[in-house]
Amino acid sequence: MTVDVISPQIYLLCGVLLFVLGLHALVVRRHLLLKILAVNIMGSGVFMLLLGVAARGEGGIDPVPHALVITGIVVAVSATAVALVLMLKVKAATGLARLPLSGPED
Amino acid sequence: METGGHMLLLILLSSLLPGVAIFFLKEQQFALRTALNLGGASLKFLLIIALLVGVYRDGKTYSLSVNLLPGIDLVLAADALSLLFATLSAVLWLVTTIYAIGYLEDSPNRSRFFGFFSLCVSATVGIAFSGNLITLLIFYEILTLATWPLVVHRGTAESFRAGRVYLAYTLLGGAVLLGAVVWLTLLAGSEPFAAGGYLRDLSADHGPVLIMIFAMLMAGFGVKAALLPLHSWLPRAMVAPAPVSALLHAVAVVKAGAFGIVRVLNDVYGVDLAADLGVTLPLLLLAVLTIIYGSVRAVFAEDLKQRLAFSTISQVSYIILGVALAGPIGAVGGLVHLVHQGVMKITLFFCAGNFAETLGIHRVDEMRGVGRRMPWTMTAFTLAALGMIGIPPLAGFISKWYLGLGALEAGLAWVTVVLVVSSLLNALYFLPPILRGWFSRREGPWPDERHGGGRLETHWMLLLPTVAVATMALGMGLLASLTISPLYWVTFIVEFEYGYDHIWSAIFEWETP
Amino acid sequence: MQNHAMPDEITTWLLIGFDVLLALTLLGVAWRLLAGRDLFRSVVLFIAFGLLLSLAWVRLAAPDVALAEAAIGAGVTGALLLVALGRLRRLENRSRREGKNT
Amino acid sequence: MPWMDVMADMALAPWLVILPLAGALLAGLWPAAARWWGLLTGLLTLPMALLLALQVHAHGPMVLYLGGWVPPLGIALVADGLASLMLLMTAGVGLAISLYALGYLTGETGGRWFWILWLWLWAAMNALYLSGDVFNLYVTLELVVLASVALVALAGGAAPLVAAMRYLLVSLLGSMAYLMGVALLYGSYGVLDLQGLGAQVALSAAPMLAAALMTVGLMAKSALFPLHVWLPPAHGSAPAPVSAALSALVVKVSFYLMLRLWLTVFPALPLPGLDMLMGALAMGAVLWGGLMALRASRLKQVVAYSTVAQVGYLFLLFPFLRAFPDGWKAVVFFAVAHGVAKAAVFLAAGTLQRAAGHDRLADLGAVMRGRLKTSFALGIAGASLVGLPFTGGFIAKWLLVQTALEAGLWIWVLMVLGGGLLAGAYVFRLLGPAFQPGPADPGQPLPAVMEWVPLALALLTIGLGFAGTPVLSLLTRTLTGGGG
Amino acid sequence: MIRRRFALSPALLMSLALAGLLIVVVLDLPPQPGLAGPVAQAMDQAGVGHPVTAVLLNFRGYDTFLELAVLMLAVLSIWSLGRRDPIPARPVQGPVMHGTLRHLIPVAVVTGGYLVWVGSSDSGGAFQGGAVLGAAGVMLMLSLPREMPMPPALLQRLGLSLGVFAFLAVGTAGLLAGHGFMGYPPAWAYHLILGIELAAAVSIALTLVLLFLGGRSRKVRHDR
Repeated sequence: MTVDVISPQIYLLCGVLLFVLGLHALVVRRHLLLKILAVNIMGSGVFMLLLGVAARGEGGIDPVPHALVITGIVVAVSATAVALVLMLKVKAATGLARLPLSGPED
Repeated sequence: METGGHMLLLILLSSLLPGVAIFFLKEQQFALRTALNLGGASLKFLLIIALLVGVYRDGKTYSLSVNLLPGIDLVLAADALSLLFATLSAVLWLVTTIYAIGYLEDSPNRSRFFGFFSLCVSATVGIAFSGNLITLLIFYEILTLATWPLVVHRGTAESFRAGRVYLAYTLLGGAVLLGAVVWLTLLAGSEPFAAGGYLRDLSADHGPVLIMIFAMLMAGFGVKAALLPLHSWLPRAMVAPAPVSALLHAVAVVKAGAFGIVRVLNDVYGVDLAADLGVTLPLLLLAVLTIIYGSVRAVFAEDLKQRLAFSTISQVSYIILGVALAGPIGAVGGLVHLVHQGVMKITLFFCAGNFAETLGIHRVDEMRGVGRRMPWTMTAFTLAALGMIGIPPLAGFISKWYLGLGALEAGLAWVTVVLVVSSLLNALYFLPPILRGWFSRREGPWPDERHGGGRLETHWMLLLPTVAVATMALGMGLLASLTISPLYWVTFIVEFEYGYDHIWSAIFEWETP
Repeated sequence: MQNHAMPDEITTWLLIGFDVLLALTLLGVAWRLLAGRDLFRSVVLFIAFGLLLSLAWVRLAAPDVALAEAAIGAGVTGALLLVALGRLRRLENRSRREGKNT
Repeated sequence: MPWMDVMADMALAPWLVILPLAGALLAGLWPAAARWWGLLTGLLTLPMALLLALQVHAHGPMVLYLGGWVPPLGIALVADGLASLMLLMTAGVGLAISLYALGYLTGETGGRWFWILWLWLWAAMNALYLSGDVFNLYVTLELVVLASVALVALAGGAAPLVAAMRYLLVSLLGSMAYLMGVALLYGSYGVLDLQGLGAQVALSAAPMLAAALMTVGLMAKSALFPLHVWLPPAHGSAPAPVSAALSALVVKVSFYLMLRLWLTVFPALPLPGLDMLMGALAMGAVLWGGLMALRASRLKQVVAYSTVAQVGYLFLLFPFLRAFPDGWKAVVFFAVAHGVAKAAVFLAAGTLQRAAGHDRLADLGAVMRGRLKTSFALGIAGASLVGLPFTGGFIAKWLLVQTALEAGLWIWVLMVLGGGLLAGAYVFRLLGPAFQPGPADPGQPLPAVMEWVPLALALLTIGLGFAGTPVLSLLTRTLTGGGG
Repeated sequence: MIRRRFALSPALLMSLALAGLLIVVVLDLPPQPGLAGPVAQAMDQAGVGHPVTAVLLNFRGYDTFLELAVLMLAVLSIWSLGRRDPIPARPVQGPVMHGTLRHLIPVAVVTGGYLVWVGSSDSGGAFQGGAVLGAAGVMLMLSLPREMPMPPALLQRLGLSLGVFAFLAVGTAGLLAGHGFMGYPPAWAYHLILGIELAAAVSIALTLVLLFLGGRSRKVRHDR
């Protein structure tokens, strides 16, 4: 029974750390591609948390978080695809794959 | 409560709808615009007369309320004080409209001008008929919105500067007022105006708060009434065309402020409560300071319109002085000055406009010999100025007489000294233009003579209103004892407000010791 | 967790050890890919991260999620990233060439 | 039990999702006819929203279990006072935007994509307003973000693209924080529906952290100072209908969600400090947005910065909520009043810009004089932004001041009044050019709808000035959580 | 190098603080039953045998519906941003890789189809199946020396909308037939779900490929 108790905890911790790691990178790193990767890592952290919670459930494996995570993965890939295309457009328009530090006064 | 509400609405719409229609007229549609203007103004005048007849002969009550928020209504109601102010507005609007049509002949953007002019009058009448503090606040703010375009009408850099100052003052005043009204509504609910006020029950628990709110209300209304530290927008606003100055000073803006103060003192707090709270004396002192300050500045102002503007600052505070004396006789003096000052000041502004428009005269020292060239206008000017000084039996004398009596009644004899000093100062700044106009001889041409020839000294649409208001000013003084005079009317209001049955006897006790 | 037929001590500790190792690897890979300087390496590491993640999902008894992760999270996202990176490079080269020309 | 009878009169709520979504799908399939699908959607959705609001007002909140599965297993659509008010505002402003776009977007200028994305945005917003499930809200939120990011980027050019990218990243950050909150809530309580969570949430670490994460995440999405940087450049060259949709509607979405969470899920949580933090940011927004609006030299920039300022008021929600439970209603009324007025201002600005061929404030005088209807729309809606009487803005300002005073929060009274002064300064600055001397010139010929729609919206702000009582009474039909 | 990038800064301190908070909270999460119980109870009315599929397509079908909408909207957003560039120099290179990929594709297609079908009773389902199919499509794109010609725009749009449309149609039909929005008659639930799954899988696969391509097709004949 110990596996059932300890393993989810490990993944819960790991998920939290992934989330914070991604968050930090999202704030600190300036290249847009890395920012997009960071968002994905954050998302993975949350998914891990959800699945950890599902595995830890008292009444057996909880299928609802599984469904949520599948939905979440699809949403994440959609957002990533849009972000990547937008990044390329920004690069083409400004020559930079970074955000300018201050907002341009158009 | 809904009896005859449509009448009040109709009075508002009689200037609002023509105003909106005028906006969309082409610049060249002179006849239609004039018809709308005069039609609206005349209709409003007639409606007000009908209202007066209804109230005084048939004893009807008129009120209209529209729900705004739970527990808060927009209330229009006609009581004696609102009728006084509304009548003043309607009459002066009619003459000012005629004057403005003549004054602005051939100048650009007239449709816009008359549109906002009408909105402005609608707001003023709305202020007059406001049945509670919130309604008053609403129309007061609308007035700000409607007068700004008139102040910046000429579109020069100077008028935009004046407009900015005007906005800064009035919006700030409006914000303070909003805070005060919301606060008061939270404490006391949205009560209708009531003679003697409706805050008596609160005073035990909320004394300091009521004082604070009173101060905020005075600050809010004081901006438009040009009370002392808040006055400096007014002389700048003189860049506006003369009819605007006339309307701003005589009726709309300045009077709206004074009217608000009267309302708060009489019908929200009640004079007794205000006196108990100890707020009337500071207000009185402020009014006295403003009277002296305005007069002194007027003495040193060389520009005729500037001189009139400072005179306004001074004279409007007479009204506030009157109600701040917290006695019935003083109140008669103050309220009657609301009318008297309005008519006299509009006469003076019309005259100043005539001088400027006909001969290009802007400064006092340019007035030499103008009496010979424009005798009618100069006569009107003289009548109104002498009235302002307070020469018996002109209208201003009546105001000052009652103010003086009121001061004695209130045991503040020193106020009479102030009144005398102020009258001397008035003489000091009004006599020179009169003397120069009549008795100096002109050498050389006029600064900018535009209206040469013709049988009349200037355009008839300028002259007729001037003579009309001057006659009125004269009549109000000479015929003060008639039952249709403002004095009689004001006495009636004050009797009601102060719960006196025999104000005349109270007055006669003072008159015949 | 799944009910194992033989919940004996060794299996338990092996499994826990595996979980700890997997979690540390995931964190390490995430760190490297976010902190790195070479974008291509980051992208490749991200694909690896996705595959490792689907292993973790299997360990968390979520085979459906593991499938989706492998196909979408690692597969499609990885392909998207690679193509985007290629296009980015091409844009860089183009602007570099234009920079030389002017 | 799962196949529960659904009240016959409940059938309205799903149509508010189905209609715009069907419109969006059809517009996507037949882009050539996209504008007509858009118009049809608008014309059908507004009466639906109106009926729903009337129904909610008459019968109270309505809950629909999708597929008959009762939460916590299934997802519920919740149509209560707050939701139906937001739906109604969206429908009203949305119809106006659609009508305006018919005239504004002609020819090949990317009009088709506007219609497709705009209908998607509309569907997404409606779905969000009706959703009663924290995870479902996440999905709808992503829909809103994707549609609005694409709309921002639609104008092309460096500034809008950078703005869109910035907006997308900020939004994704917000979404992830929100999702983390969802995970924490599910981990604590094992349910996802708002009511179920609200019944269980009690004062403890996990829900407090979840509340903080979700609030901050949503704050990032709603362009609250200092995360507003993307907003002004996004409006600079965006088509007028897009600007109107973003400023009037999209900004309100995350505000709504935040409010919904605090009303139903977290009422048991006091978050000391959060109200002060939000209040301070709100103050910053009002001051900064107001000052920037005073400095900006172009019409649409002024209006965009005005949005930055006015978003600040929305975040008075937190101090107000902390002070007493009913404090949020004033803020919601403000949100609605601002939505209508801001849409009117942006659409009017678009008309003037089209007519003049530019939107440099200093040179707009002739066109403003030449297009009186539009100038009036600008003036009236501007008055509503300032909070001058007979407009919704005045009632909103009154309610805000009243609420702040009632709570004894003087500083917010000062903020609202001072912010009104700043708004007065920049609104009258907008109107100034009309009063400069010079000729009147209507400029380029424009379809009549581009003049009438802003005017109609401006008149609607006057209508809102008299709608205080019905709106507040509709808001009393709002489901709030409790317990814990 | 790494250390410099994540140097000590206010951001780092805040991240560490957040991490600390989250760890404390997460380790302290109370045990709760979750929704396993309610799902198990409702399985006999779900129309499918696999719990995850039941949650995805029935209990929380609305989520899935909106998720399909997200996918479709992502493609539309990308299309609205402009036309796509050609896919750059093959990231996957070498004959061996190509050969491998080509052999993998039929396997992936079969796997994907199987997954869709099996989803009703076991692990698998529309998303997983669609994803595998989509991944196969992406691999195909990567392995071909030139870009694969895409079907005409209208067909693309139709395929793209298929999933959302099927869901919307079934959901609305339920509403009109008195089962409520998103409600299935229990007797038809299995078939309706399978139909939706098929439509969704096709849409998902196509969407993933289109996301990968990024941007509208370069032929000027369609659109505008």
